Amino acid sequence: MKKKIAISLVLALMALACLGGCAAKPSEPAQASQNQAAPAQTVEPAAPAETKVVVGLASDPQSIGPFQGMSAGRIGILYTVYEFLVSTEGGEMHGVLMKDYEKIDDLTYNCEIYDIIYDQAGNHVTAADVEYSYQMGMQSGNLPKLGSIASVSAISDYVIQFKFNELSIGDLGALWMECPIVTKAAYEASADQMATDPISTTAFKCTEFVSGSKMVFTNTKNYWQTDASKIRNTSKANVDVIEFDIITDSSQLTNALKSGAIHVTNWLSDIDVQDFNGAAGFAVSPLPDNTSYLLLYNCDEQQGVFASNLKFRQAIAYAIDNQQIIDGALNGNGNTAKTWGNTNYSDFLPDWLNQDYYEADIDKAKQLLAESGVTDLSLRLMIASGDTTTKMATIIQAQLAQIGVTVSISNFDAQLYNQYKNQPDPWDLMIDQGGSTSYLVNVWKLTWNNKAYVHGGTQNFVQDEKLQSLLEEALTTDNHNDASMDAFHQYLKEMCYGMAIAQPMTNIAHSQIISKIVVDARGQVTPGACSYAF
Amino acid sequence: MPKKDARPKKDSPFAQVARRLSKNNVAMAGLAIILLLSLAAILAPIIMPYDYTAMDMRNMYAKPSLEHLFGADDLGRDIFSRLLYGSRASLSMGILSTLLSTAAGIAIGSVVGYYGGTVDNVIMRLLDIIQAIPGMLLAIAISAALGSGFLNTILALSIGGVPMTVRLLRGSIMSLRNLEYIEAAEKINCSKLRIMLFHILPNSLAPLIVSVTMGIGNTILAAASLSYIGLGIQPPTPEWGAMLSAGKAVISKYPHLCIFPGLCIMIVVLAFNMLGDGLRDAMDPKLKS
Amino acid sequence: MPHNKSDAFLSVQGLAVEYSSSGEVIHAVNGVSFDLKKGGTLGLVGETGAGKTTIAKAIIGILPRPPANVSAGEIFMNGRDLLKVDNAQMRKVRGKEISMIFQDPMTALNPIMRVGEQIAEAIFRHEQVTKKQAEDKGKEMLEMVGISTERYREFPHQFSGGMKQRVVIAMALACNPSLILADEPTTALDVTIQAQVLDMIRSLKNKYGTSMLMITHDLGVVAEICDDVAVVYAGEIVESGSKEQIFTSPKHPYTVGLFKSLPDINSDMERLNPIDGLPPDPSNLPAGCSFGPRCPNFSPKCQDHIKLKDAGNGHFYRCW
Amino acid sequence: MGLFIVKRLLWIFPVMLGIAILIFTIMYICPGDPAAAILGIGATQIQIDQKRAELGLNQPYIVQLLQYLKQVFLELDLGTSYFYRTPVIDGLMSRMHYTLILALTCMALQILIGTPLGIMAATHRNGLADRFCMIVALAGVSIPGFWFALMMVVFFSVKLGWLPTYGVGGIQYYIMPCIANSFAGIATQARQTRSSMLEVIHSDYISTALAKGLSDREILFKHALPNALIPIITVVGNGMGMMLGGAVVVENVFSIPGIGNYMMSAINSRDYPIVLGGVLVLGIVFSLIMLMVDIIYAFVDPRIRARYEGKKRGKLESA
Repeated sequence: MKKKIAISLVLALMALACLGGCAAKPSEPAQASQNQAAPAQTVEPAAPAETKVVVGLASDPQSIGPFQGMSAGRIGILYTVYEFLVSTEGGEMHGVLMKDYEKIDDLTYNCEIYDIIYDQAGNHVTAADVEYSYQMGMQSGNLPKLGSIASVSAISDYVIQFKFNELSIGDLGALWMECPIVTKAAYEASADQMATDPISTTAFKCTEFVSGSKMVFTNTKNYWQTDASKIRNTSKANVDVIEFDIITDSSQLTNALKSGAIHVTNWLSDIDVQDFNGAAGFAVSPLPDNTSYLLLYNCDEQQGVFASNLKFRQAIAYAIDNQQIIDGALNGNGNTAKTWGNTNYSDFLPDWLNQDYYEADIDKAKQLLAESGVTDLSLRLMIASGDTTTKMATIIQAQLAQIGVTVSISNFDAQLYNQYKNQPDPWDLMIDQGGSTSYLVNVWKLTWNNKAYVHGGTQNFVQDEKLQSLLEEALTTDNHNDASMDAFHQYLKEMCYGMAIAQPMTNIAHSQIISKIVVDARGQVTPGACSYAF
Repeated sequence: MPKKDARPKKDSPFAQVARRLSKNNVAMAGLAIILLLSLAAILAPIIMPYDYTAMDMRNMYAKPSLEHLFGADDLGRDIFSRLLYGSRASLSMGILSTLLSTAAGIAIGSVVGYYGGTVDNVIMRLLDIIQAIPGMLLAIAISAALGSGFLNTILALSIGGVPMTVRLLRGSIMSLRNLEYIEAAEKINCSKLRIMLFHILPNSLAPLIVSVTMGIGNTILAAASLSYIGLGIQPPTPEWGAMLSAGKAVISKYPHLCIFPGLCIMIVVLAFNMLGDGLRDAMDPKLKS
Repeated sequence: MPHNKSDAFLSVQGLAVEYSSSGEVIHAVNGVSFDLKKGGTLGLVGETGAGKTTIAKAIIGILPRPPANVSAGEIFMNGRDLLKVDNAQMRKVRGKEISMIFQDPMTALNPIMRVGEQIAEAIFRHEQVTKKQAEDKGKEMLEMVGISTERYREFPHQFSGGMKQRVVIAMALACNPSLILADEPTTALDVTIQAQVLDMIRSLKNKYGTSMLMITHDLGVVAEICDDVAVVYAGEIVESGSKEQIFTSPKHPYTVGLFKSLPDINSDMERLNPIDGLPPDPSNLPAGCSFGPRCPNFSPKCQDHIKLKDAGNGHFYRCW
Repeated sequence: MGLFIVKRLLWIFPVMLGIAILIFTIMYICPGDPAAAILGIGATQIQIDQKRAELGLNQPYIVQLLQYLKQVFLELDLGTSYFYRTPVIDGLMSRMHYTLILALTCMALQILIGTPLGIMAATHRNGLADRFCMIVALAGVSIPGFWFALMMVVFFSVKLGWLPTYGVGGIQYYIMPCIANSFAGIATQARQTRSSMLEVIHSDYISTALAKGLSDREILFKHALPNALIPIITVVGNGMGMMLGGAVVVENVFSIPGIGNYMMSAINSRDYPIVLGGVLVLGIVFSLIMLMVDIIYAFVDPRIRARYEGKKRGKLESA
């Protein structure tokens, strides 16, 4: 008998623990942030005290050396750690280290840098250092975009000549924003290729690096550019200390923000952002996102079930209800897609907003499916592991079940997913996510440019000369106009080789010490450029 | 007149264990919970109030109510129905993989414990090797080598548990091996297999049972992390561990997504532990005296 | 009652012990009474599970409680009821005034403690001595039971069974107790060793004038060492008397059965005559005579309660 | 004894060789291309192939394996991380201390809390203390670790603001991780101690000790506990091994840059040198702990000591 009581006690205790733990509801964060006792996060009250902002990162950038491959952890810290020749804002290229540039011919450009640039160790930055950085970047093989550079050479103290193998619209900005610039002297002096203690030209010097845990950057107050009008967002320094804390658990990011341990993060889940809406001491800033969720059909001639079966592709497209995906997988934080990419780019045609883009129509889908003559109605939908993608896949699975298509979900970790993307056998359908830092056409280029793939097709193995010529047309700097954009958009929509299923919206919850959030071209918070109200 | 046998209740050892067990209220409660859950798993398609895949976007994250007993999940699916149906995958995975790893552990542990010497040394060092490999890596390798699927998931989950079982068994066999009755059995030319099966194993059962009952819950939890690398049960088929880890993302705002699968796992672990403790007591008259 | 506690060194009166577990009550000892004279040896004889060990443990006060419980009775030693002595006082009695030799020397010694220390521990506990003196006394005890003092620092696994039992005996005698409870001290040993150990017990007992309760199922041991005998069946004494009385004229059918089941080297019997059946389940004792179901002379009146009968000269039995 | 230790130490080499070969093979057959992982999204196949050549990944399996074994066992070099570009050994060592602090503290908590709980439960069998211990023990094994950890954070750090939410630093940073990480261990320890104490308490030599008139205290600490310790040591050793392998869940929740986190991210990014090096280092540590467990066994139990020493036993047994 006693044992029974004991057992019920256990259950009661557990239930209590649940309730107790979960009792922290949205109204709390305000007080909590004031009560916060953890020493690392306190902001000194004294008037001229140094100002500090703590940014939460969801993944570890690992090495912060200049010539590393891009990763989810790295994009968050990039502009605090390094400067580039240029930066893009709203799709427009602006000089950072670059003072001006000159087009010699279609594939040759001369880039002139300022003559007053010094790195944090006091080394003067010259054209030779830019050349060195680009050479190192190309050698490392970690910066794939640099593959389209034929040569880089310093032709005078402050002028560097770039020769390109090919150059399409937006590429110049992208290439000049791809490789961080460091001085040869500083790089060679570093024992670990700047992996933990980089010397760059930004206003922030790394003062503490705890591998896998945090990075602290302190304003040197000695930034080389003194003309404030020429300082781009990516180089601003509105705060004395920027600390990046690595918090890999998403619930912990929310807790950290609530407790005041961090002030802002890009990586909060949509659901948790709602907690901060209207909470005292916090604000939520909606920000446009430049990415889209994309659905690709495997059109490989041998193994792709969608190859030369337009009706099957369209049947799937009509069966999928974008709004349901936005409601379900993005918690309503998103818009329906209107083209292969996001509506926020400058070369997006507003007309498309009023046109149909495979609006859900079950009857039409069923009809097209019947006409397609497909007998094997089971498909494999490949996704990269993640809460959002899993939910999307589950919704699509249910939607396709309505027209009689059975979907099994193949869930792979990011590495495997990236590998299997390029193989025709592991998948029939795939959810991808893509965006660009400049133009919509560059989003198209990522998937549809057959030159990027050894198999000679597009990302999903489509072999279509017309698609390629239309893409090339739109990509050429001279022909990048409404007409060429519309031509590709309409053709892709007509052929339905893939379709965009949603474009997410990012809401950034942050402490009110940040009065205005500024993000870079990749949608990442740029802590130096934010406005503060300490 | 039943003169010859004054103790009519003296029956087979198995029946004795069963009789002692049946007198243990806690163990019987555990057994009842397990049977109830198994029944629920079998009858899930009939008794679940909603289709476990039915999404309802208006009801996303709905709190528990009469309509949705345990609330609805991130896609508006009925959590109660999903838990009911999920008990199939979770229970079978938990039980099967624990049994598999225990069986393998017993086989290896018996050989090791009984032969000792070089065999023991070599096999134990091999186990050191396996134990040094992170479980996740092992699971990825298995999924790569064999592909995903229910059976492979079970296999991936079992391998990590083998060394523990072997060590446990080896210890108790070592202490039994030198006892007189084993020597006696050897003297009368009992085969080694027979000695192992009929003399040593039954006497090493107590610690094994404890580890089995604890293992089942752990396995259900571990299964959740496997679905992340694409090895476990894939959606839309529900599974408790995956439900728990999916709910983790919204734990502070919608705790019911986490609490109910968590409670289910706890109850299973608890039930198996209650039964396991009872079984151990019932099989070990020494503890009873 | 035939017993007179004044002249007995140890007098057990109406002792009853129960074990209870999960609602089940096992009556292990049911109203046992016997006396032991100073310097005398009483043999408690009976089958395994008859409650002999429980009686001994009750006397020395080491029954595991729970599940065991002394539900009735008194145990007088030198006129003092041991059941009324508090735990702290009783601890001074155990090992000092009463000590116990356990059945299985293999398991009676702590496997991870040096044998010498196990002996010295008891001495140190009860005598006003230093550690060193306790050790010397321990060595002396080892020598007394015929083990070289060099082996003082060895561990039980380094000893053979017979030697372990000698250690156990040395331990029991270490503080010159006035009562030894010997629980089947020779059962676990092989025959040649049995004789040695018995000899040693007897000579040591005679040397120190110790009283002894010898628990055994072996009538040979009884014949060799005991003065008086009490036959225990299902937690009851079914017959008691002097060794001669019991051996020459057993009254109770069970006692008779016991003797019949002995191999007789004088007759050319083909096989032994075991008692049919098994002892009763102590949680479910038959009404009346508990030997009834196995008794060759069973009659319906055996199902009533049977009082102890006096056969004269201190010979008692529980039968019609 | 000395010979035994030397023998076991010598065994570590073949074990390490085995681990190296096994892990290398696993990594080799594991899908996922480190070259592609380093280059990230947008790399072309040609670039990936170049990277593979640079890392030596395009060579046949046996060449790669022998190359690696030579590097590790002859040159005693664990190699350089694909990502960090720093020696693997440096990366491991810079993170080892977080894991060590966590593991040792948890071990201490497990032993210092779990053992007395178990003893109390066993000596007060079916009493109040027993119930309490078993409730703690059952809760410990059945509450999911991450959930318990998050609930603590919500309460102690978000609501009360007493403890830091995450990260590494002073003692206050380790309080919640250690509690979260040792909860299950304490529970297991308590259960194991209780069951092994119960077994010991009912053994004959405890009756012998009782009959000698020893006090409960003496019996508990001189006779029962040392014997009960033997199976407990296995639990502690296994637990220690597992904790050194990294308390992945706790390290993840509390953002502690320990070995577990490090290896997990290395597995995810296919940073093979780190995975290989990490497993090897852990393998050595694990082997040493297992050896230590065996030595402690021998220290506690003379029978086992005799077995290690080999010859002596038979002679004395026959004496």
